[in-house]
Amino acid sequence: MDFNIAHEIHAFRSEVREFIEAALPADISRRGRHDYHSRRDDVQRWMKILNKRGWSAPHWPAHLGGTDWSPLQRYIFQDELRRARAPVLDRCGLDLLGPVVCAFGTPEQQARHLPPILNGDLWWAQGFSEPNAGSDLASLKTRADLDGDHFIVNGQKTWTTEAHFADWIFALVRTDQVAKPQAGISFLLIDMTTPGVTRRPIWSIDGANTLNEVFFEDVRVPIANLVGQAGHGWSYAKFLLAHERTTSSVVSHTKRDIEQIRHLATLAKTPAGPLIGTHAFATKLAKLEAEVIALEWSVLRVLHASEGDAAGNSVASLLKLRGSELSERAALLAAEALGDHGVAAMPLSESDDATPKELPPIEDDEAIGVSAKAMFRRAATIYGGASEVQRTIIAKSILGL
Amino acid sequence: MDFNIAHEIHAFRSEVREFIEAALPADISRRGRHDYHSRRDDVQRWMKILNKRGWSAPHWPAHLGGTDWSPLQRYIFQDELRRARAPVLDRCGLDLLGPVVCAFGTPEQQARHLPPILNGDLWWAQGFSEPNAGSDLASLKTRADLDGDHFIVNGQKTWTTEAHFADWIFALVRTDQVAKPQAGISFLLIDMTTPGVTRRPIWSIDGANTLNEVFFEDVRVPIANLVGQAGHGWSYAKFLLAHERTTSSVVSHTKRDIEQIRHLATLAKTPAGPLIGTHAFATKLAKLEAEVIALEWSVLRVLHASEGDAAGNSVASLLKLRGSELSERAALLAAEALGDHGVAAMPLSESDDATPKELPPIEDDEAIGVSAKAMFRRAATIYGGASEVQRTIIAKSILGL
Amino acid sequence: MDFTLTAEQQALADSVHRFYEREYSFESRKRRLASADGFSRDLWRAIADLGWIGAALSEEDGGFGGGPIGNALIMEGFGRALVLEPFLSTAILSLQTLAHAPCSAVRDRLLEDIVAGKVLVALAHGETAANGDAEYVEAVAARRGAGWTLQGHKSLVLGSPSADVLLVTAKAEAGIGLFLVDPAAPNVRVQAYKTLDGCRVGDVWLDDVVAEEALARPGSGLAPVLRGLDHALVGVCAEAVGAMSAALTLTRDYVKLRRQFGAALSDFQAVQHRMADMLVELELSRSILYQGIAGLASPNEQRIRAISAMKAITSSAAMFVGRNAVQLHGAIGMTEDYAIGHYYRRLFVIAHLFGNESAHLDRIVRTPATFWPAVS
Amino acid sequence: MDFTLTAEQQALADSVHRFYEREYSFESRKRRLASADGFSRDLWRAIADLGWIGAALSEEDGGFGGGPIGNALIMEGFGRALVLEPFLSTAILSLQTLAHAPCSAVRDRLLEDIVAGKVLVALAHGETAANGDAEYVEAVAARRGAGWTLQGHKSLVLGSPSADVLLVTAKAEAGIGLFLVDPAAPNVRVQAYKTLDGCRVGDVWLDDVVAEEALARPGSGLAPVLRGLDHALVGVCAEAVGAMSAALTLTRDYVKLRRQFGAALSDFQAVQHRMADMLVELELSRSILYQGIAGLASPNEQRIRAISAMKAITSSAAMFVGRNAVQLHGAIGMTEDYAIGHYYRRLFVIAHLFGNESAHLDRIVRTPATFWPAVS
Repeated sequence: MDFNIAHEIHAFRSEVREFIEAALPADISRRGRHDYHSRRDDVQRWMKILNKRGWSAPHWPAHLGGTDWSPLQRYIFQDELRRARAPVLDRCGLDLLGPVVCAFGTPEQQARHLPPILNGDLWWAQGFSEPNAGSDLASLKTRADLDGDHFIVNGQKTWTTEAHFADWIFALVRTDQVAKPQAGISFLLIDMTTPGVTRRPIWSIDGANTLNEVFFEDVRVPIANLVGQAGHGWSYAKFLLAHERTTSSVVSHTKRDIEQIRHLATLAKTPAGPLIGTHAFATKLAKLEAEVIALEWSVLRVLHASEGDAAGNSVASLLKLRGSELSERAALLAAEALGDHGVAAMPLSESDDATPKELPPIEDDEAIGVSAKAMFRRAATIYGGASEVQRTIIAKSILGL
Repeated sequence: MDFNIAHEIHAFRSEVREFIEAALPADISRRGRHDYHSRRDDVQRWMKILNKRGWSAPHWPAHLGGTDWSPLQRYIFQDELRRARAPVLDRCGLDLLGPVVCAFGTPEQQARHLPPILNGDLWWAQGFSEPNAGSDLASLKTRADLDGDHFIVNGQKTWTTEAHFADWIFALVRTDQVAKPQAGISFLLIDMTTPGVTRRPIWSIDGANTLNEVFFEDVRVPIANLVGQAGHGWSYAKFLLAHERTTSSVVSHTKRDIEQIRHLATLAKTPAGPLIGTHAFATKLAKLEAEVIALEWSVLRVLHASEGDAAGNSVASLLKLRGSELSERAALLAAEALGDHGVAAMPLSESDDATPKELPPIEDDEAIGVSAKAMFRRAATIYGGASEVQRTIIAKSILGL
Repeated sequence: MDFTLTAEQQALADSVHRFYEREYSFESRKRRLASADGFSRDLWRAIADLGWIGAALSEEDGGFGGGPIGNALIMEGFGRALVLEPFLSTAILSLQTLAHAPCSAVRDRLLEDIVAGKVLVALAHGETAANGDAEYVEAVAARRGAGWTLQGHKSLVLGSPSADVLLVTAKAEAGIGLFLVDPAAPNVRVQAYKTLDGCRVGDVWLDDVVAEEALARPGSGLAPVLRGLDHALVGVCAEAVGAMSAALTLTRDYVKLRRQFGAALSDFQAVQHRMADMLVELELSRSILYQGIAGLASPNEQRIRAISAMKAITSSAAMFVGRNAVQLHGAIGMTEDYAIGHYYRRLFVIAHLFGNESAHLDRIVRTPATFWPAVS
Repeated sequence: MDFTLTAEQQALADSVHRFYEREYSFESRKRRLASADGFSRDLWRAIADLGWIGAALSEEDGGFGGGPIGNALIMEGFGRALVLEPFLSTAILSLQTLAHAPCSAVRDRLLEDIVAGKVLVALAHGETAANGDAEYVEAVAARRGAGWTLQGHKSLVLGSPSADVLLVTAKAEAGIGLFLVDPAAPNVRVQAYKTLDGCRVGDVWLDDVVAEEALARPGSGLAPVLRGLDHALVGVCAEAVGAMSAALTLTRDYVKLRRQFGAALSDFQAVQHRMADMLVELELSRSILYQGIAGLASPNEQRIRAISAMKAITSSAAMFVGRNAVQLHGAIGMTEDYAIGHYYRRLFVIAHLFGNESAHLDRIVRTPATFWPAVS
């Protein structure tokens, strides 16, 4: 045991920080202070800049466009991106699909699909959940029937993040109606412009559209778009979900929230001076900070643990559970820092030309998006395995109950 | 709906308050400020005083030594007793056994057993729980076999409150080994001095002995000591447990705790003045107070509801759940108000001659007993139906889940 | 003391129930929310015709003498159905402020017009820097001739985008006064926006605005506003009780229906226990609401503590029940198309309105009083 | 950074494990607790012989250079078994205070004797009015000839009933000094009592007590004590991690065994989820313990925040895990005869020792620093 930080790690963080400071365009950086869903064109511009530096997918294998950074270095990179309020990258392509194609895709699939992801040219959506198959994916119904060299896909996906942006979707589909539930599932790449694909936006309580329903009606998908072996989709999905053991802690996001809260509470006036100086608020922030520090050191423990390390794995399972709770708490505290205007809806349109309308008088970029974020984060303990499911996993797999 | 307090209620409270102020002996009152298990002789002296006034069991029928007070008046009476730091009366005799004997006892049983309870002459213990029948009473094993005009009792009871004091015990025993579990149980009164009865004290983590194990080995109990019908013990036990719908909120105790906390925190010094003036402590106390007020108004709702009133009953079920939580919170906050000395053990012997030994320098009567109380109250959410059981009851019986 | 409804109260509650059952389908509410006002002026007139606006007011002020319990019954029902009409801002906050203001011809006429549903009034009192301190006012009033000029910025003014009249607090040397301002007058700017639940509110700027009349002269303007706020706090807490109650019912129905891993959600003990805790929070909120109503009649410090205890408990309960109602619904609870998300957003707004939990705990701390409450 | 034990660290941890497995049965601990000292002097000598007292100390101070990680490993093991010997008071708090005090012949001799297990030392620093403020001292030091006279009252002095030497802080004009006091000297009164977990502590009164030597002269006495406290805070937090871990294991074993309503307690989802939350609290405490150890090497403000964040989190976790461990045991958890109640009482004491959660959050609030912690 040794908790000193190696010199190279310091140097690496400096290198990353200096690059981002120099490379992040000022207008994107300003909009990043809004701290809400990033605009697609901002994300794309930024991904091209990162890609030029070779840093748009550090966690991919180096020969496929990634890096050979250690888990700690990758964490620091993400941490610095959050700190600089850079746009949040296309997670579906980079973090979810990418590693699967790297590991199980054919060389042709890798050559065709990976470069546009790295460069932000093409965007992906994840088509897993269905109306009656949420946490319980094995019961999914969307079917893909072979017809010559094509699959014919029919069915419906829901809670499809970013599908309104997406050019492509990777979907779990049932290719074998007879096999046991999990064995009949395959992993298929589908061009969203194929005839028969339609989408319906789902508006959520933060006033935004990030989720969608996607319908498939006799959609013809070339057999070449099957990833890996037919019937093995389930194992690729598990691989994908297990790939990043610390991302679900969203700890860098929450650290960025804390800086935002401190900023807003320093600006906020009260009869007794700035809000940050009032005991009630300062104490809430101090407690949140302490909890985030504990979370971050839990992340560090996992980053330094080898895959097979029992202690490391047992910590990994709590990162989502506690990280999502803190993530919502932070957003609620940020809204509280806005005082009266913390209950104001501040809709930011996702389209490029629209600007916020009917805003309350907000004097600081950081304040815009805060109240919507507080609503959006209500979902943090729901998606990606609800807290109730996480607790059961911890009880059964770690405590052996 | 009308939330004004009737003039007669004000007058009643004044009458009670004035009586207690005049009648409560000064030395008992002083020891009452220790706020911990009362000494048996204090309780007995006080019960005789109350009995002379006719007030030792207000909830019994008037013709058997009780009063015809309304539930609200009975609540106010208890509230004033707590406020005055009067000794806590013999609950087993007055609150648990008494109502059962009043309702189901023979005239002979009533004549023999009720007066000594009213006068504090004889003390009772409750013999329900057994090592393998705690919350799940139907599985109790202690047996009573008929032998002429006596039962022969064999078995073991545990968690027997006050059994080390008790002259008598009322016990659930199995008189029919063949009947269905609940149907074979009878309600029996047993003189603790009968040969074959032995007790073993259970010391608890507050350093005190209030719980005991009681063993029965061929104990001969006259058949005249059977309450009501053989095999109906289960229904008497349910009657007994349901008798007071608001007592389990212990709200008057917690109100008294809040006064104690304020007193202690006013005495406690900090670098910034009295502890009560520090924002962190004052806020915790304010929050506790607000929660206790909400609890007390829930008690008032139940007191004013008729037995069959659905709304009233649904509130009754939460009184124990939330009341026990607040009870422990209050005790923990009182210990916090003592600063360094809040972690000090301050054992008060239950025997009449012992005085506290090896105490930290405590300058105020109110402080003695506080830390032991904090430990004792850890049990508040366990006894009388653990919180987990209460939540299930609420979910099933009120929410219909 | 009596916790059961009188025949009159029951009739009012029933009438409110019939009103929202008739008028407040999910779809019609959605349409109303999307309209320019964010509510229906037709329904407002209907509410006036039903006699609810003046329900709480004394008969000498043109009301029906139902007192705060009447308002609480209405607001609880409105909370259940997420009613949008400006009852809180006009019929409680503004009306009660006026009712406690010194008598004058203007005041009496305004009261009458409000009760008749003819005018919508908004109280422009809160400011961004107040941080939940109801007595804090920075806006300034200066004498000009027979009238006054006002200068300041009022935030989160409920009902202001649709108001015909603004009641504005501002400070002169003698203290805080209460002034009548026409929102269309020169130098008044109302910047409308929506709260998270979709309701329209506004910030109000006064830049050298001429106010002919002082409803209450400097030094006597704060007291009626504080009484108006007391009543409004009771009103939102009653609304919260209604909204929590509806949210709990929706959630119960959902978890009994929805199946996961081969069982109904309601079969899971974690779901059962969470819902039990939600019920406890709801019932404690109802209890402390009654306590708050009783407290309205108490002398100053006792009243402040009673009202703030009520709001602190209710704010915390509203967040707990709202957040968990969405949690137990899962992803569907996050959508616009499902009612539960609307309840959460309203509960979130209520939790923060007129001071959040912290602000009211602070107010209790600042307002010492002897403790041994309830029936003493 | 490396979170796995080195071979040496593993050897130390194993040795601690063997020690308490051998010496700390429930019954032998009970006997030791009931003895006059409340611990065993024989075992203390054994601990000294094992080289643990000086484990953390630099080699120039006669130690083994294991640093705070060494102490944390020992304290975690001691927490698991509720070890009673005065490691925290003598080997961490007093020893680290001395190690950070100015060099002197007295200091060096004392260090040597402590490490050898020859003397028991108690730091008499805290006072009742400090309310968790480690820098607050009211006790007074006045010059008398070549020495000093001391006046004051020190509360909850760990190890004082058995101490051979007291280190006392007191304030003169130049600031706080650190003085050597013989507990048997005239005008020193040690009033011994027990903490809730049965350990012996004392309050110390100094009434015109003559101190020949100042270990640190007025103005330079606080710094070494604060460093001593930093190390002691890491020590109790490590102890808490050990005690929570043992409490969780005991509870897991109990709920798997104990049956109610026809099923093992561990089959109930409410029990499973509660235990999951307990595990989370434990693991977060372990994480922030490591952070606290790293923070010992940081400059002033960063160190204070790191240490206080650690104690705030750990105090809260200790109460949560301790309270729920008893809850899940039910009535049996409340008894002297069952181990879990002893763990709860120790965790309760730890949660309050050297400042509770509130005190350390206050300290964070008073100590501003830039945030973006960990590997920056």
